[in-house]
Amino acid sequence: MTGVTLKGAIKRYGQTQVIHGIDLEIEDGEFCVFVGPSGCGKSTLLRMIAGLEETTEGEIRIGQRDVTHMDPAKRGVAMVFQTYALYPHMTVAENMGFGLRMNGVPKAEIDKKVAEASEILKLDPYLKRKPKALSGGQRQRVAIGRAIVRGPEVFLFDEPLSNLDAELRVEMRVEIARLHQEIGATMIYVTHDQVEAMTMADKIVVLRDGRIEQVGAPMDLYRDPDNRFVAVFIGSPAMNFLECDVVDGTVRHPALTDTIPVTKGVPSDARKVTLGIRPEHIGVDRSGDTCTVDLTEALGGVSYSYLLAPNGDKLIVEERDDQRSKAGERIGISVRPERAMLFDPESGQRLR
Amino acid sequence: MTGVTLKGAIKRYGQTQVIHGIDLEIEDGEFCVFVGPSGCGKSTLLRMIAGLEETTEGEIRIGQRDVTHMDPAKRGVAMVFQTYALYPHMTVAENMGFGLRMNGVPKAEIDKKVAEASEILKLDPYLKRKPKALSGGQRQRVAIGRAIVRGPEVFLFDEPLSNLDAELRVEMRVEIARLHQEIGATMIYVTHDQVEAMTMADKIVVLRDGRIEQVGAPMDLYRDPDNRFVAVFIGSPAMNFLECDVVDGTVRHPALTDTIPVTKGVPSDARKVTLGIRPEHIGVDRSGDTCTVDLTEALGGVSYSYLLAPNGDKLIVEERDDQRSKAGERIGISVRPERAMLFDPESGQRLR
Amino acid sequence: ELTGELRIFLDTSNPAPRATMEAMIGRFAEKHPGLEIETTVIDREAYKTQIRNFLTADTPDVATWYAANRMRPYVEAGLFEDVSDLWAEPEIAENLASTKGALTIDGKQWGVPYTYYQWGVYYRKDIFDELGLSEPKTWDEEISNCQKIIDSGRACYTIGTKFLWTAGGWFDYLNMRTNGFDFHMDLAAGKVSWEDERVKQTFANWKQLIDMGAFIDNHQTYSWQEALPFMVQGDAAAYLMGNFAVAPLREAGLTDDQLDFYQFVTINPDVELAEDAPTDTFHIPANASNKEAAREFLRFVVSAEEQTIINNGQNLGQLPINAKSSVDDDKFLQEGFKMLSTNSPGGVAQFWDRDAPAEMAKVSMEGFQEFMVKPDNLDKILAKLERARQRIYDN
Amino acid sequence: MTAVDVTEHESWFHRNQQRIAPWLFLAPGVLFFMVYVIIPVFQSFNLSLYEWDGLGAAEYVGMRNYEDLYWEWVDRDAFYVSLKNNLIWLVMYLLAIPAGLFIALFLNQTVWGIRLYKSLFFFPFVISQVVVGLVFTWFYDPTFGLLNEFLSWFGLGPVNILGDERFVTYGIIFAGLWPQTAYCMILYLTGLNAVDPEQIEAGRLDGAKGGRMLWHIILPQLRPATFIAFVVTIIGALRSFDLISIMTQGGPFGSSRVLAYYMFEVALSEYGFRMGYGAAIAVILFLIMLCFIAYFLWSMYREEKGH
Amino acid sequence: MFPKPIEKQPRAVQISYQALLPVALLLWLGPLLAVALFSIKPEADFTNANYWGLPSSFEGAKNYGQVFFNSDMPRYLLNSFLITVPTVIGAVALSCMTGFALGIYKFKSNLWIFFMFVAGNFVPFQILMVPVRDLTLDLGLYNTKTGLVLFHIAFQTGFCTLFMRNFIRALPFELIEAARVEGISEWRIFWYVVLPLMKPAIAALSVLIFTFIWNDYFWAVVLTQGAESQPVTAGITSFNAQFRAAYHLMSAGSIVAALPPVAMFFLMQKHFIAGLTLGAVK
Ligand SMILES: Nc1ncnc2c1ncn2[C@@H]1O[C@H](COP(=O)(O)OP(=O)(O)OP(=O)(O)O)[C@@H](O)[C@H]1O
Ligand SMILES: Nc1ncnc2c1ncn2[C@@H]1O[C@H](COP(=O)(O)OP(=O)(O)OP(=O)(O)O)[C@@H](O)[C@H]1O
Ligand SMILES: [Mg+2]
Ligand SMILES: [Mg+2]
Repeated sequence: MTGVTLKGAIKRYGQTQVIHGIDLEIEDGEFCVFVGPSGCGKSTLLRMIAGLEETTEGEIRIGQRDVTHMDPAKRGVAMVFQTYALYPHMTVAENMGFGLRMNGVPKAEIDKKVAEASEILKLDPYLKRKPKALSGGQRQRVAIGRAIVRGPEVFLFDEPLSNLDAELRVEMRVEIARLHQEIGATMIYVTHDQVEAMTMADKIVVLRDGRIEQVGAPMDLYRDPDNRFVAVFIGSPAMNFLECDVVDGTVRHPALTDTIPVTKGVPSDARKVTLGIRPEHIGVDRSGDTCTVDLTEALGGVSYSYLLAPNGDKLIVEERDDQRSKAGERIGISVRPERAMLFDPESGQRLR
Repeated sequence: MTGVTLKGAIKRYGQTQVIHGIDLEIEDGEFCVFVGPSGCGKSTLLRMIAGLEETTEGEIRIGQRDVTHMDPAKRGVAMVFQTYALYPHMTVAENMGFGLRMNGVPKAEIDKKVAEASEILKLDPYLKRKPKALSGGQRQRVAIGRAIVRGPEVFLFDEPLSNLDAELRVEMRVEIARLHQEIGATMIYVTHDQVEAMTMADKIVVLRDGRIEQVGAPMDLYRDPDNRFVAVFIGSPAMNFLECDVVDGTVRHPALTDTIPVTKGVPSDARKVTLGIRPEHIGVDRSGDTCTVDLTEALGGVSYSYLLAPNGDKLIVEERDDQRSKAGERIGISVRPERAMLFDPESGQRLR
Repeated sequence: ELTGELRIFLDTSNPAPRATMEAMIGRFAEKHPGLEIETTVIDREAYKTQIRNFLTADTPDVATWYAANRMRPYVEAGLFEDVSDLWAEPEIAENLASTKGALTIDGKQWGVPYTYYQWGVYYRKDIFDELGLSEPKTWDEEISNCQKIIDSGRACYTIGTKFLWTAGGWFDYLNMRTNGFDFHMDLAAGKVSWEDERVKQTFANWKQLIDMGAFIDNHQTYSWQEALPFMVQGDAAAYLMGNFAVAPLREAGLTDDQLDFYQFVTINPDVELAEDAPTDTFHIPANASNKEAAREFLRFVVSAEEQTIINNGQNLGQLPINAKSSVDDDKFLQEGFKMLSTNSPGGVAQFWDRDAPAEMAKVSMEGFQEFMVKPDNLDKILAKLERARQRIYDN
Repeated sequence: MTAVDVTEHESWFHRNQQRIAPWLFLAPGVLFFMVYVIIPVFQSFNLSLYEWDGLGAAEYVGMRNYEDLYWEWVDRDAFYVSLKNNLIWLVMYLLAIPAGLFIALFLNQTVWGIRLYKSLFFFPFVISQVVVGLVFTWFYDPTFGLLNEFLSWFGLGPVNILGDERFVTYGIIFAGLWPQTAYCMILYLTGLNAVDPEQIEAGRLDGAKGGRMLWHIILPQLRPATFIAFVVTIIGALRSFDLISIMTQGGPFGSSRVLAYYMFEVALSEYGFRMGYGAAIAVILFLIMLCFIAYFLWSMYREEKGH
Repeated sequence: MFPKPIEKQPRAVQISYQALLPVALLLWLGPLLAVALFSIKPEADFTNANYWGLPSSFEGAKNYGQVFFNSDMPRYLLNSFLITVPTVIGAVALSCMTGFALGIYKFKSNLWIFFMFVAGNFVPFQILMVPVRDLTLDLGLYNTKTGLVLFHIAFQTGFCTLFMRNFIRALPFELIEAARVEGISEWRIFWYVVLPLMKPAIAALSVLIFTFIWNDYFWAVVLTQGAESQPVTAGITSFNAQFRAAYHLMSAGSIVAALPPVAMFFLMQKHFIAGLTLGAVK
């Protein structure tokens, strides 16, 4: 088992640069998730690690080996594709054993490995079936099985669950997490579903436009994002942002009755600052009347109110109690200073 | 503007009956959502109202008019399809104006109406484009625009958002809700996404196998479901069910340290009863040790713990505080009697 | 003793000639058991296009073809073997003298003939009798005969011009009778303008027949065989054709009482009668591999006995080219033989498409066909032919 | 194991297999295609500058063959007739498209046995044009043809379609339309299968019916089928040879020739063997076709780039 | 479905539609049925001008017997098979490879090579006539089935490549990537992964090419002569020359010549139509 190291990895397609020098260290046995908006380069980065895309510059190491220009097959990685990429004309067992067979592994050994993998994934009843005769979740399991059989040092997953429906997605998510615990290999997982990222990852890598925005454990990113982009990306509904004035060392906003003290990071000459606050951290003050409730959405246990601040800023507030806001109502809101985060209005960098 | 009334509406395809006599009253200006599992007849019912499917028996009224056997184009309804069904060879403006053009409306008037609708939907910049050159959300807006332009009395939506990705879905959901407020027409909306149903509906119609299970306002269904089917269907994660014994007028379960008094509806001779409790209504008792935490998923503001009760029942608990359960930990749980619902273990009917 | 393989290509695809040739080859094979003979019979029309190919590739040892201009391109391209040596043999030199000219180009002989046949008018004697007609001798008689036939609801002549050459036969006769053999040959050689008054006179005569409805309708859609039934069924009274038409007519059920023959009538009494008598020939391709056997085969074909056999009434029903062989006592052959040897002072033509260069033959016969369908287009047609003449003979 | 020794162990071929493999896979096919198709096209261009009877040596004549063709054009001669007929073919043959659409619409139902009907309707397409030609020759036969039999029921006829220079081309085209219509029918039937039913329903809600539905909603969706039908029909029309050869041999008096047949006649038929001249005609035909090839490739190129 | 599904129409419309179908079919296939009728008539019917009446006696066996035992027809048929089958195998094999190369690999000239095949496929083949004939002559393959087969393979490769390449393009590319990650060589990817997936395309293409080649007439005339190598389409014309005006035999001969592709079509209908609409170009 080995970790993965990227040093200044760059990818260019012709003139256009897609990955702009990624430095990243993934520990042995870690579950690392790449997230980011569509087109940010998640898949490209993963495929560079797999060797399916040539790395233009920089270095990729798996364990001690420099694999930058190595053949995909030699890297000791296995990849699970979004579309599963099962060979439709082979049975489940054949699919899983194909790579070994082509590499001249004796039949008995193949059978043994396939049996092991299918036991882990509970695929025994389906070994003789063709992929067509399987459900989406089962297919996904076969794809994972195919990866396991080869006993790779690193597993690569490219949005493996995005073709499943919501229920199955939850189920398979749990299963992959369990698999990771069981075999303990390094896994790199691409998704744009932040629930998956939050729930599965040991380490989340947030990408934007081919650059790393932040790397860290899920709850660290949630609690302590480095910049506005990460703050928006992690957590749902997304964090609210209020454009505030800095007056006398305090942060003020017309929607807030109380003020929030500036943090260390705020430059002394700052006049404006962006305050970030998650919907679940806003307190509702029914007696106040700074904001108008524009719309409410009740989801049962929780409901979201869309508020309009006096200066036109929009806010979403999560409410859980039985007493909830109604559209048209006017309410006040409160923010606890330790929950508030301050960002540079221009660069979006966290000020702390 | 007018409501829609169904009286004993039945649909048969050859021998198989698909809709078994639906009686339903939808008020003028109401936003009514049909939900239910796949194949329950939501689309069929909607299409019967649209006139796209012949109604085998029964009566359909729109306002005062009996439209049961009327031509779809004459009913004063407009429909938005799941796949948008935009005419790919027409520009956005042509798409929106096509219905009017077919009905011989003068060009100037068509242009005016298209301009109005595109203003509401912020489609102005795209009027000259073909649908291919639009994003999913824009297409969806065009489909809605096409419906608006015809100025129908009733809007019909068949899973209009299911082809959009999660973010857009939220955005469009809000937009449709606003549209409803703005033009105030009667809207019937099919979905199997319960968030949509909860947030948008004035009235939810829960269907199962071509029959109505329950009709009511969203929070009414959430708080007071008629049966287990509706209880499962509304609310996410789904309600937990515990098979309990009735002992001495109280309901007991090994996972619960305290007992819950039986409600009126429970027959006096009942020995078993199913207790329903939503994940958000379970209290965690860190000092207790009736349940094992199997797995936890932290989503930021909220986290879900998957618990194993002593008798093997599985439970999901929602936790919000900073102190959360960890996998492997043992905890106790508590249920407030007013949050618990009792169901007949056999029929699934609510006992109240 | 001859050995090896002898490949023979034949264009005698109609059933009767095919059988005749195969029988003849059988007899040849008997005499030369060491020889492995392979015979390929190709559809007569297809053969005309394919000869190019097989003369250059996959070449047989013996192939049928036609005399005179028709063989010129192959002679000039060096694809036919010079067989002057055969013609030097006394046996052939003496007995085949009459056809030597048709096979001579540049003073050498390039093949041997195996049959020739007269052309003329084959007619339904029973219909003539029924209408009280007798064989015409002059143009006027011809016209009046024809008128009577037409009045009886029949066409005078059947003809199928789909493959064009049948119309060429009519032109041959009309032109030779109107302007004489030499003029005809000059025209074929491109020495006379098609817009010459004399040519126009030929067409004027032709038009006379056409206008009165002498020919069957829709002849442009039929091959010559497809035109036969009109005569057999009595819808047409006569057929201007080569003697090979007799066999199928007989086969179709016409007896010798019903069928008779006369020489094409005189039109311009000032010109001498001339006839069409196309000669069919055997050649040895220059690329042949077994020329020794091929020569032997040619000798065999022209031998007096074989000529007697293959040309008799049961077989080809045509005229032998060997002076020593006897003409079958079939009445048509006798009559034809007599006609050609005594009553053709003007000369003997091969046939329009053998006397004229191929390209000209094609264009002109197309013109004849058009003329037969649309006689009013004559001027246009002649202008076109004249242009073609200038182009073709120019090169 | 280090990167260096890995690469050393691999053969050059192995390391570059992704770069070499396509060329190895392509080699036989490209070779064949070059030798038999691409090079001959250029040879034909070259040959059209020569006069050659296929036997002796070729004589360079420059543009003479084209000049001759030009004069034939001016004189309303064979070349003119062929070109004119080709245009008639092009235009008339396109009738197969609406006809095929019509039949496809007619058959686009689900009733018992419809599959069999569909395949029987498709039948003419599988039959050789040679047989089609024979069949129609008899159909048109002036004495006993079914056509005249049929016309006589209405007191019409007889007409000799193939013997009349006014009708002959149309007669042959009609025969050609028979299989071609079947072909277009199949294309449209599969096209109709792919028509989005929701769009039809949207159309119904919008009040489009019958012809207007067909025109505004169905036909635009059948565009791919129409495009393909168009391409194959044009190409079929320009390549038309078999039928003419079988039915009329270009007659009567050359009035049913098209370029494809004319060039065959000039180059390889009984009275022909003007190879250079034939090649010149082929070049003209090729240039006409080139418009369509270019159009096809262009639309294909756009599609490829669109992906 | 358009037009309105017939099940939703009134009963009367449904019945008249059902009745109209066979009538339309009869009209549509009229000429062909006439030939079938001719082929079982005795010769006498034609001399008696009984062209369209019922056959005065059933002579199908005799006529077809004549075709099979008393003419070159069986030889022509055999030739057709010997030409068609190797062509199908050759063209499909070549185009599987070219299609694979063009469909899977990205290299600069990819699209241009592809376009070369496509353009070549649309060339009016008359322009190839003289050079190809000369080439065949030079190779010593004139009037051999081999000569015809080689040309057909080459020419059909254009169409087949278009077809195969588009088919392979539609395959999920991940399959190839998955295989590459597993360390499978390109040749084995072709053989073990792509080829099995191309079975439907191969079937469709085979059927299609079979009928194309079987029905070829032009090249048969240009490149062969005589019964030893000509296929049935060319054979039928000389057959007809031999039995000129014997309509019963000509009809029987035509039917025999038409039968194999028709049988092919019926047996392999699904593939055939898939082929047409997938490749969609002749
Ligand atoms: N072959 C290519 N040529 C040029 N640009 C490419 C190519 N492949 C990808 N790109 C570009 O690289 C960028 C990153 O693409 P990538 O597929 O890695 O995004 P992603 O993060 O996986 O997105 P998604 O979530 O949609 O899968 C995109 O802007 C894309 O347009
Ligand atoms: N044309 C038809 N013939 C026979 N049965 C049909 C037909 N159309 C629909 N059904 C049946 O009617 C039932 C209801 O179908 P419907 O499409 O209304 O379900 P739905 O609730 O919209 O499901 P989904 O959420 O999957 O869209 C299904 O069981 C379906 O199989
Ligand atoms: Mg991606
Ligand atoms: Mg539905």
